[in-house]
Amino acid sequence: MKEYRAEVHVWLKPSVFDPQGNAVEKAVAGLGHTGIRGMRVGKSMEFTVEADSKEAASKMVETVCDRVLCNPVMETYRYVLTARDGE
Amino acid sequence: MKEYRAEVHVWLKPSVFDPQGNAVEKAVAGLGHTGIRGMRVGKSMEFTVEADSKEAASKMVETVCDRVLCNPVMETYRYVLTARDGE
Amino acid sequence: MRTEPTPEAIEENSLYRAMGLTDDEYRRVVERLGRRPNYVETGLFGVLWSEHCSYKSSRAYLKKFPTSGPQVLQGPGENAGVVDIGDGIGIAFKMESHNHPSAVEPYQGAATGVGGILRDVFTMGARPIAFLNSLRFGPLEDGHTRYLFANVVAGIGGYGNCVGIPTVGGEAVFDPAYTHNPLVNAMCVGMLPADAIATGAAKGVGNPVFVVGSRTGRDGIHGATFASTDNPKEKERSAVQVGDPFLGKLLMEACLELISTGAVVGIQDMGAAGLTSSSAEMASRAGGGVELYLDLVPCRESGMSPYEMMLSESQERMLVVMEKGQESLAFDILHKWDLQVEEIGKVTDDGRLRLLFHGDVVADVPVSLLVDEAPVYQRCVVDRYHQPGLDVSLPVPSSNWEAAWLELLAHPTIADKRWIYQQYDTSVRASTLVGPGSDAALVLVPGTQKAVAMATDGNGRYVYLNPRVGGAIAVAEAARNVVCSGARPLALTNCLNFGNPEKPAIMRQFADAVEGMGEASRALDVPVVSGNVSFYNETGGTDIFPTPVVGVVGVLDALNRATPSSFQGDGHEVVLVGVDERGLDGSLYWQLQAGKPAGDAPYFRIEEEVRVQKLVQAAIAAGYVLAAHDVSEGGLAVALAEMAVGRGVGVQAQLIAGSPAGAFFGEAQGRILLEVADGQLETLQALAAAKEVPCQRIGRTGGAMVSMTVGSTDAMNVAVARLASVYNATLPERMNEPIAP
Amino acid sequence: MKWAVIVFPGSNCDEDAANAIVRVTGDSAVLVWHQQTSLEGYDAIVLPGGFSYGDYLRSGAIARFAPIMTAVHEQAQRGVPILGICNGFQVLTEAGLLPGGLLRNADLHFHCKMVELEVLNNRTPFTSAYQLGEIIRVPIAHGEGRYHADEETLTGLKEGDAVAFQYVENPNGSAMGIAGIVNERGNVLGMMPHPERAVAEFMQSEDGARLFQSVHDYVLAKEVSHAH
Ligand SMILES: Nc1ncnc2c1ncn2[C@@H]1O[C@H](COP(=O)(O)OP(=O)(O)O)[C@@H](O)[C@H]1O
Ligand SMILES: [Mg+2]
Repeated sequence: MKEYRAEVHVWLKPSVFDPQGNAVEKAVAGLGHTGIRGMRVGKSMEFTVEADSKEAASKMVETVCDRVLCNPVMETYRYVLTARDGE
Repeated sequence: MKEYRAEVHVWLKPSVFDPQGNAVEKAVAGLGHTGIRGMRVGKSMEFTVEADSKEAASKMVETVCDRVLCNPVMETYRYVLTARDGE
Repeated sequence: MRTEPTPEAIEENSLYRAMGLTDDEYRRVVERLGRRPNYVETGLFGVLWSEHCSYKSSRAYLKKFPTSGPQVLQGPGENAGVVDIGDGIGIAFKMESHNHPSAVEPYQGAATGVGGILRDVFTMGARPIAFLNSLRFGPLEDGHTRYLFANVVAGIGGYGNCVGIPTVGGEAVFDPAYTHNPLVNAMCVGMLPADAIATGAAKGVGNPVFVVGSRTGRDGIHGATFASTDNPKEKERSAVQVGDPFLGKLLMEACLELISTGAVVGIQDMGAAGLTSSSAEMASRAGGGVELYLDLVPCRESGMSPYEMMLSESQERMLVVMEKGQESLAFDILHKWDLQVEEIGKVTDDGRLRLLFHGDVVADVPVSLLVDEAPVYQRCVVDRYHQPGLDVSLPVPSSNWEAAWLELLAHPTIADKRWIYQQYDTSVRASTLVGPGSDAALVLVPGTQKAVAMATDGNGRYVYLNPRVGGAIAVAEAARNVVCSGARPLALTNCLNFGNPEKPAIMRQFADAVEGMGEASRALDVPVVSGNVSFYNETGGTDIFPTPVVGVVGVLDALNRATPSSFQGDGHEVVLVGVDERGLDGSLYWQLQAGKPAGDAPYFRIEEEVRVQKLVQAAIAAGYVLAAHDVSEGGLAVALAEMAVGRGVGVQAQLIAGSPAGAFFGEAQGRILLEVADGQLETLQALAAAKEVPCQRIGRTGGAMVSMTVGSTDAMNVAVARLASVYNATLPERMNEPIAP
Repeated sequence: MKWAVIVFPGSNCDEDAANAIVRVTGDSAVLVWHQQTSLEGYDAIVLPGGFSYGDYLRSGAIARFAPIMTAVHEQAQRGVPILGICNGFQVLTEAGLLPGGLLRNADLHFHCKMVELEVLNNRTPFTSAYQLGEIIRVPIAHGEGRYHADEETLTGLKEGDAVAFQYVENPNGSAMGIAGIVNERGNVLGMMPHPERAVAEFMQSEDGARLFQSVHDYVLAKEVSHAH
């Protein structure tokens, strides 16, 4: 068994309005930070995966994303997987 | 002016209890996915920065993180900055 | 921009079908229009003629509801109904379903449901004062059901708590019939000056039309059409939206401020089918037309087409018609609240909805054709409803009464609901006299000695067993709960949650349930002032229990008559008002025994119900009722236990011999338990005799036990503390198990 | 005396707080819009509960930049009593007027219910009408009330007698069961429970009334001593 570190980022689909991002962008602009646009707020998850291979680990991450971490009705995700002790 | 894409990840400091991470880990385990541990849930922000240079953009991102996006009492952040049209 | 199909192509390739029109409906549009509709126009008809917007299957039946009375200030047809509670104060209220979105994205689905009903109420010019919610889920043993339930509750709280309106009541029922189709119905109640009701009519030729609130994006295009289908994949496409309670709160404050200036001619929220339904319906109410310049609509995304703008269901938007010359008021107030506002059109008198974009007319259709001439279907209906419970054979009941009692108390439908309502802010606005946990909630009316009472009820099992009786019971029970709180019921709103209306048996359920509801609301004098229909609650061919949910609003005229539902102390008389009927038809007890609903709907006689409710009102008004609680799910045994656990007061009850099971667990309607002070028994009995209502003393409060004896042999005797721990443990324990998204 | 109740976009207990003040003390309470820049002439300031800016990002995180907050800082410096309730407490920590921060409740649920609090310090302008060690009943209604601070800060709070209220039964996982704290000078109090919802018999508790009364008495006593 090897250990991998997964970092998953879940975002609202581009077509779905993101009230948080909208409010934060307004606040940031209100503070005088011009030049910051298109703010979207999402979720990140970081965890350790135990698997036999990077492929197996990827598969686990994807399954967990599809089933638990992300609701495909309005969200999408991407992830990065790195071997803990170098593969 | 150039455009950069910033991706900021804000996490609770390791010393702070993360109940969301706990709950998600439980849900994942409940579905029979063993081998996933140490789940931490954080926030991500993605936005476009307009600045003269990558250094200037970095500075902007850091200022905004320190002032608004992250509360250093309980959170830490890291970010990735990429040029929109290749620098 | 992508080019849109031509009118010819729409017809040739039957593209209208994907836009929600049947072949017949399309032909009718062509015929009435005298030409083929273009793409945008076809879209307008597709959404406005959808079940969701046009009520095409239900309209013919809904006409049977009584809708008027001296207490009614505004009946159905506006965004919410309004009743008069005296002192120049009107109460606006409405209930709405968000079943389909909640099934695919429970948190946001529920949250946006609350947001939508909130807008319906403040649109009337009413300051929202309370939320209620009525929920149905499958059994909590299932991890996915726990996920849905947990997130629906969180979503309702997430929106309601943020906008600062207390959630003061509701119900939650758990039954396999709802496993694949949870029901999420939200109700909002608001208060306004009786003479200042704002309406949604686009009156006054030349008056400017504004869109205010959020920008328009590509969200939920076709939500209304897809809500009316049973294909789960398609339901999913009714793209779920993310609720923005913060914006919702600002919009509420801004609109109330704007309406209070008196310069608003008409206002309507943009719910299903967004700009299309709001503009067409506002024009229709005024008997006029509206012209919109779509280039001016503030959009969130670039390159949006007229079609997309008209069908977008972006949340937190309103359409407002202002008096000409008063435009600046709209800008000042909306900008103060940091909200988007844009003048996008004007009121006309030519009876047409005309849309312009880049200087071209992109749609031009008669408003009456869109709204008033939407098809009405006399859907196929079976002649007689086959009552499914009459075929069910029952296992021999065990005489271990105490075990059955505890099982009922632990059933999630009956068990204590604090796990739910402690996640709701129940006391913000500092006006909650009685929050969740009692038969009906009571919210104070500032500056008066009055409170508004409200309760929701609707037992789908009863309706399934006997739609007509079950429909009547839903109305009677909600009114009865209001009566138990000490108040006088005034009017009702409802959500009719049913299966697929294209099935003749489902339409029979619907027709009969509506009939029964109408009868009961007439007899009890609680007219219907608003409501909503949700069809297609089916998955894989299985329909939910037909579930009309009724929300009754009443008034408590004297605060010192507010009546709790739990025993107040030792040594008081306990009286059962209403007939001592012991049938077990439709009871939860039988369902648990047989594994499915059994028998007919419970015993119910509307004349008796009316007399019982009148008697209890009179007794409470006379001032000697210490507590009142109706007998409902779980029967007398559960009702007594509930009254006992509230403040930990025991009771000894003795009933005459005859059917112990029925005495304990029968759910015959029209029964209310009263706690009266020592020495008041005769007064109550005299009053009951005069009003021809059976009224028997069944016991006394006191001690640490709840005991019930029927005749001389059958008895149950359990400590109050034990009952309480069973009653309180269920939801927290079940919800402690992992969820499965 | 005159109170200011700050209204941020998304505040929703502003009127409840003003009504409670008027009911308990008979003082006047003015709702002050977040865009204002001065708090001159107010004897006490309340940051009310609610969801300022939707509590998006973090509760209180955006409100702290509102124009009025500069004035709040000034008045804090001058020793004016400042009371942050629920969201107001969150704003005060985000603004650095009180140490620590408030996180999501440990069980992730919003909790609305009556709770018991122990009064740990009754020598503040907000708590003088309570007995030391008294148990009072005040409702909570929050989803993010888990008080957090590092060890050093917590020790400082304890030693500096800065914990004004402690939960008898910790509902949200707060460090040291903290329900409310004061700053070093004692003139800024932040608390998660809602005293404005415990000022009348029908609210099931009137224990919150003495908090407003304490502030009222404190301000009047100060005025008298200044006059002498
Ligand atoms: N979903 C809910 N939201 C808020 N309150 C609820 C909800 N479900 C139940 N309650 C409250 O719990 C109490 C018990 O509910 P219920 O058993 O349905 O009462 P009844 O039998 O009198 O209709 C009521 O006060 C009700 O308002
Ligand atoms: Mg009841």
